[in-house]
Amino acid sequence: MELLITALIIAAVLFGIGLYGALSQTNLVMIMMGIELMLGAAMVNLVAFWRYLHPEAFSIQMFVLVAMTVMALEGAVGFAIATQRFRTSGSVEMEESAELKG
Amino acid sequence: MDFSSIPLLTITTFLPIVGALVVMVLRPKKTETAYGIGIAITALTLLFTILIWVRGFGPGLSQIEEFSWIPSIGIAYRLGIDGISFPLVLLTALLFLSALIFSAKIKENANIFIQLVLMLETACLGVFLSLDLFLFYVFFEITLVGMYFVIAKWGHEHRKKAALTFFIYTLVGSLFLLLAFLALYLFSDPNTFDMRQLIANPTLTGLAATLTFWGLFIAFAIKTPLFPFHTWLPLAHTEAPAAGSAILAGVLLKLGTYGFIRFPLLMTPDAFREFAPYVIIIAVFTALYGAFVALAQTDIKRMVAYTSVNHMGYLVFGVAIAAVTTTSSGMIALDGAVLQMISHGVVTGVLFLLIGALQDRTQTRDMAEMNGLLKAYPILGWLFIVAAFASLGLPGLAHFPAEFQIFLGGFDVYPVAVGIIIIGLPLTAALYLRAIQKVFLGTLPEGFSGVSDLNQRELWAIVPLIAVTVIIGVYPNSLLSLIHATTNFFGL
Amino acid sequence: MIALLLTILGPLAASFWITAIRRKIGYAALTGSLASLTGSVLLFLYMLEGQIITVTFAGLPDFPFRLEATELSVVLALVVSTVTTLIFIYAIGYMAEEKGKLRFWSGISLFLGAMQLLVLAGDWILFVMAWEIIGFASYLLIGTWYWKKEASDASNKAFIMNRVADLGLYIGVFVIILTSGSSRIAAEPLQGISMAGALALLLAVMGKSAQVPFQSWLSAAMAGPTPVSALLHSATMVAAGIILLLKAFPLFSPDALIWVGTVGGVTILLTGATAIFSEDIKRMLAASTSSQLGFMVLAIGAGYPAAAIAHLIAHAFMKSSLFLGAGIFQHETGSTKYGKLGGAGKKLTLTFSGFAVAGLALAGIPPLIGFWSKDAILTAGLRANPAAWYFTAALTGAFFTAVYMGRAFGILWKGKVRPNKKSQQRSLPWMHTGLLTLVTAVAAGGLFLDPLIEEAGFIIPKETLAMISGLVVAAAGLVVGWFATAPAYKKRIWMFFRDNYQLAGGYNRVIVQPMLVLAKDFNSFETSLLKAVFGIGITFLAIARWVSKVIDRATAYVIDWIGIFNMNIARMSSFTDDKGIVEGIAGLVDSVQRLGHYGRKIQSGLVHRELAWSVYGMVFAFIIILLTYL
Amino acid sequence: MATDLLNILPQLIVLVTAVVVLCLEMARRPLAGLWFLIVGMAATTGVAVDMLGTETTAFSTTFRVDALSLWAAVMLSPATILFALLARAELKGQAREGTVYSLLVFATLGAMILAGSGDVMFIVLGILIGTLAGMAMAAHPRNDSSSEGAMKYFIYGSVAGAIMLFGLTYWVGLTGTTLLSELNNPYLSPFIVMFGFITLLAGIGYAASLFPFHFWTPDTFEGAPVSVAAYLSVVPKVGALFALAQVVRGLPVSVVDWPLILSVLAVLSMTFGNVVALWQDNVIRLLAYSTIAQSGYFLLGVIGMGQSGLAVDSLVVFGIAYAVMNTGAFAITLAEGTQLADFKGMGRRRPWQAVGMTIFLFSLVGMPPLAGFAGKFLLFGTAIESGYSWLAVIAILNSAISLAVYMRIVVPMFFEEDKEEQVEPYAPGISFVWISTFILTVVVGIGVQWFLT
Repeated sequence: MELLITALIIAAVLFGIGLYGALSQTNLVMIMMGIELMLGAAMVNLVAFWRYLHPEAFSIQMFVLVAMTVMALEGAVGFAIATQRFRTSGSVEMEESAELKG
Repeated sequence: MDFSSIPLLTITTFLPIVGALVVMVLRPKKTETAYGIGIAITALTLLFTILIWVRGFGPGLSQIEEFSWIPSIGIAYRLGIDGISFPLVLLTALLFLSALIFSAKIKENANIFIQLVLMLETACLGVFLSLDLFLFYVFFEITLVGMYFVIAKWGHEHRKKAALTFFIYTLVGSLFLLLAFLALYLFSDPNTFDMRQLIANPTLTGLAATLTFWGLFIAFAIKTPLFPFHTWLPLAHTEAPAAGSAILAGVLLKLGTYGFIRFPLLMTPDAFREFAPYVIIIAVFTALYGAFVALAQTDIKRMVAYTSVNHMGYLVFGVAIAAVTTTSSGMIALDGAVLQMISHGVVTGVLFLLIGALQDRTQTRDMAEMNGLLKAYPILGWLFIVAAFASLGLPGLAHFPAEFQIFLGGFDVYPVAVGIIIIGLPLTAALYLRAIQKVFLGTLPEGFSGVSDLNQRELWAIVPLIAVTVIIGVYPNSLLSLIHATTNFFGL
Repeated sequence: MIALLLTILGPLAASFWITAIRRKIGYAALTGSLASLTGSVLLFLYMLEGQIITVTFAGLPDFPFRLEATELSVVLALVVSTVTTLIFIYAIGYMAEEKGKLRFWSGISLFLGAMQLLVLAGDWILFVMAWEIIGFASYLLIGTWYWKKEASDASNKAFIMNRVADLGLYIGVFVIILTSGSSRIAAEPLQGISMAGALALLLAVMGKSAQVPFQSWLSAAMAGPTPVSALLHSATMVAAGIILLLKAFPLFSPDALIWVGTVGGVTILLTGATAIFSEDIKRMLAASTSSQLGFMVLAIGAGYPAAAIAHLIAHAFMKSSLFLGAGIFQHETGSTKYGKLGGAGKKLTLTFSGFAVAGLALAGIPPLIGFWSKDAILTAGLRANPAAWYFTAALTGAFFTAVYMGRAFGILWKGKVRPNKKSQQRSLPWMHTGLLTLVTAVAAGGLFLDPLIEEAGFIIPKETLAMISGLVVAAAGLVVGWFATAPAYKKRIWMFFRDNYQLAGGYNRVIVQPMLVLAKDFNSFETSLLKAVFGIGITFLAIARWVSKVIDRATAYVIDWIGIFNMNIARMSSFTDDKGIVEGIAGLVDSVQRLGHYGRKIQSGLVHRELAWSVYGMVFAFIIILLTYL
Repeated sequence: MATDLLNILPQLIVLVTAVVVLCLEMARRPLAGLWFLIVGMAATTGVAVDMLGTETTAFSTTFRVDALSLWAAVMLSPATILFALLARAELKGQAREGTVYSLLVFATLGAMILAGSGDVMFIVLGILIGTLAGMAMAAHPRNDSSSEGAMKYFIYGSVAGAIMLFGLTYWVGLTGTTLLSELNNPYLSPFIVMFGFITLLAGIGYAASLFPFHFWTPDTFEGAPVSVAAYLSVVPKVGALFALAQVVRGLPVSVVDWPLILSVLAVLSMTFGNVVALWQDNVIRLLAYSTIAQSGYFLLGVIGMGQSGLAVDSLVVFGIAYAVMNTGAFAITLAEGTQLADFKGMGRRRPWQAVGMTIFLFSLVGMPPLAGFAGKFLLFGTAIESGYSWLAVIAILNSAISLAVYMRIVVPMFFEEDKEEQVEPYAPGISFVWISTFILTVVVGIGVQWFLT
């Protein structure tokens, strides 16, 4: 059981770091890194839960796969957008993208 | 098919909108033809209303026309008529005819104006005729849209502001109405929007009834209007074009008062009885407030607008009396209130039309700038004097029997309240006499270039209404017999 | 039936003809009044045969309208139509030289019709209607010459004062209807009405019959043409109040009657004094009218309606002839001021003689009609309780009457004749016909008074003491008046009497001004209310703008702090090595710059800041839900 | 298995359509792609309409075939056609035109999956498909603002998605299953349920642009092509909100008081949306904020799930109404221009279109007898029936505010004159769209009966 707790704590820490990064970083790439961390935390959670609570539940494993897919897709689209952004405005700094204001 | 099976009510209701479509399709180049179509349609509508009368209806809701609409939540297209709604239908048909005749001078976008007015007429007729909460609400809202455009497009100086104020203000009211309707639906058993069911057995009780009542009250108090919800009225009435003001004061205010009778009085009677004292206090205050504020106006149109506030105070007072007591005096008061709707509609309509004619000639509404006009425009002046005396409740003219009954009925229940509210009579007298003296009596200013007196068109618009005023005043039984039968039937 | 309708509708039809057709207006009006006269005569004949004609038709639900020709109403109708017809005859001549014929004739016919309706009304609602229409007609008539300020003022004053008093009528009628359950005017009702109701009715009477303190509109009403004044003062307008009292008399309780008597007495004295000191013949007559009506009210208060009826009839003839006379003098001299009228009587001897006969009658000189009615009232006063008050009031009133009539004679006769400027009395014959017929009625009427009243179903009370005392004071008064012929009494106290006791500026200052002030206050409140409504709207818009513009600011700052904090941590960590310090300082500078940079940006549009906002939102939601759970 | 496939036939058709359209784009045949899209979507609609009324589940209860999912198919597929037509009118001849069509279909697929999801994985995947496709479309024009909008949309999406995923792991981990129906598991600690629910809200709220997850909305809409903005304002929103309805359907109120939290979000969304919209001069931004407000109204229906008989009906009707009237408004904006000033004198210039726009806006306000009124009518009814009258009152006051918002477009159309420039007719696609939506706005308003289950 302690192992589960440990895993969960690790995941929580990972998530926190990721979220903090996503919030505080100003560079699109850095933000995406933060996001990857958060997703990683989620996967750690899932694996830990599967291993220590429901070793029989295959749906959790599937969920891990889903999470991976999400990670991959977001990475792909994210970088695609980043490149186009770089083409159009020569930078991916969020600070500089504030023409659109409410 | 025989006479009794013709859907007269539906025809009457939708005839005007059909006329509007005709105008929209033909889009006549000459405004005369456009107005010709419009006036013909409204006249036809009036004819059909009279046919309804001829066909005759019982004391209860009769001549029902019902088609299924949204059966799964108990909504249907239901029309019907009784002695309370019929006089209003008649008034609507008559007033719209006069208004359209009168406004035949409007040349800019005449087609659109006619279409809007006709749409408005359909909406008003629909409100008075519909027996289904949903249908009622639909028509109720359409009137707002139509009136908004009429004011905002053809009004006077501050028309846009006035129109928007009117629109938003009354929209808030009608939205509360929507909530109240939903409550009525959800608490009825079986769930239905059929007003006949809801009247036959009012199921609401306790807190639900209280909230519903106040929802209805706010909605109709804004429409009627009662103090302190009346603030949209002076602006809208003053800025609207003459015909618009006539319709606004003559018909649209009645939506509120009609609602007071149809919904709180019949559907949440106990709650109304419980809170009637507060309503009466508000009504009495409204009446006096309107009279006093009117007394202080210098803009003659604004003054008349405020007198409507005063009259609406009397009217709601009568309804509240009917709510508070089940004795015959309650019925007397209610008869008075219903008659008051008609007489106020006609008389105030005439007054606004006359003021419109006056403004066309003098280019001002400020009483200080006019004097001795009776010499320049004798016909206009005398008609105005007659209308003014009708409005201040002179016997032999429309308002007297209504107000007499309201006060008589009220005196039995709340003598003190009547003692206070009746002070409004000399006040209105004073303010009208003051207006007449300032505008018509006295000597003409030097070098006054008099435009001609009322022309054919204006006379055709105004004289019939005056005639109706006299008829109601001299032979009130003509309408009261219908009204009384219905109030009797509902046991109010 | 026919007769009944003829009596009422004749004049109304005439009025309609005049407004609609606008031809032969004078004669049309005359025909109308003649129709009314014939109608009333017919009614009278029917009544002699002892049949009471009633017409009932639909009015308000449960309250049908009914016309009823009771003895009393028939007699009154007869008097009304007679007097009015004669006045019409006179007026044809009078109006020939005046402007505003159309308004005058239509109004005056309407007036007659309404009056007959009032007299013959068999139910209270119809009575109220007639009552108010009379008020409207009087408004029109007083304002005949609407271009004159004083005329329009007077008409407004008359109508509004009556309107105020009418509230009493409304309340009273409500009380009657609600106590009896029917609106019928019953000769012998089942139960009387409450004190409040009675007083309310009394208020109405005071307004209509110009009793103190409502008397001032009557003298102002002089702004109208003379025939109008004659009509208002004799048989119609003011008489309506008395008729109301007569119709409602059976309903009054003794305590209520005391009040009635008091009002009557006070009016007799005060307005009598006013008449004595007035400087204008028409104003004198007006004040005297109030005073004479006071006699009638007093009599009813004393419990002798018979006396009141007698005096009502007598006064109708006397006062109308007086006014007609005064009108002729006015046309002669172009004024009604005593100062100008001096000696006019010598010039127009015929007119003066007529005037004199009527005046003597009013003063109560036998065998003229006034003597009998005055005597009846004195008797009533004697028999009433407390006799002391009633009798003295009546007697003093009689004395006053004699004094002001005597004064008028004196001035008209003794004053030196002025050189006659253009006396264009083309139409004198018409006027004289009217006047003299009336005067004959005044002279001979005494013989017919008793039978007439008996026909009406009453007995006139008589007592020798009353006769003698009345005669004495009358003679004394006339003598006093004859010598007190100064055209005006300038002493302040007399002016106070003359001007209807204008305490604190009178009607205008006491009623009108406060009302207007109140209206102003309400209006200012209203405007502020309107402002407030728009103010709410505007503030709301301001808030909306604030929300839409500034909402991100908070986020911006929070994130900045996170950023700076983060960077400073980094700096800390790099303090270990020596060149860290430099970077640290650089970093601090940099962070300060960043701070300023963010501070300047009000509007972020910076994605990750708004993200943070969302995260706070989540946390907030989480807290709420936790709270609900705990 | 076969039955399962039959049950998800509409979704399958959409998938096929998407793939084929993509292939056609590879073959550089955008027009053919458009036509195939129309055919495929029409087919989907037909199938879905035919299936209406079936209540079943597919693939061991992970996918729900019920009123919500089927109606979602019925309303979203034709909507996609309309948006494709708009996109055609706007992007005609541009490079990668066809990709937009296929992306449209993919995103629709995502929304339809969401609407029927009975399993957290479907929620995650649905949001992912929908939003990723949306991002790609938003980034379609190669310019600064669009790429910025897309970037914001992306960052929001991924962060919110990550948060949601993380939160959901606790649900999944503790229950041992990913089925929503298992959520009312008594052994589940309420704390965990709450946490999961909140994170779920983050994901769905982002897709439905609920306050406070809406910040991307105005920027992305302004940057993206108008047709895409219109699409984003309708399809993903409806899908996400239906998904939320699916979630709360199985969520016991006793454990977590989700109606309260949703009502708070509803109030905030409505008020914020309307209030901020009051001050926009860019019609697209104005409409963007108004969509935030509208999703607040949707929540009234979601709250009623399981407590009021009207809930599903109200969601469906308002969904249809919202799709129709919003599409119409965007279509006319696309033709007229995105600044308020562009609408000046439109009443004189193009009376019919002006009337149409007025009708759309009044319908958004909730004026009878238009579609929007029917929807709101049912929504208010739901709220009152499930005991949230206060929420209904606030919603109503918001309707009054929204009137003020939309009048800002109506007033210049009719009461402000503009120099008469020559009037060029609308592109056929746009005309078709606004006319059909115009008719539907009225028809749906009057013929509500047909949309009630």
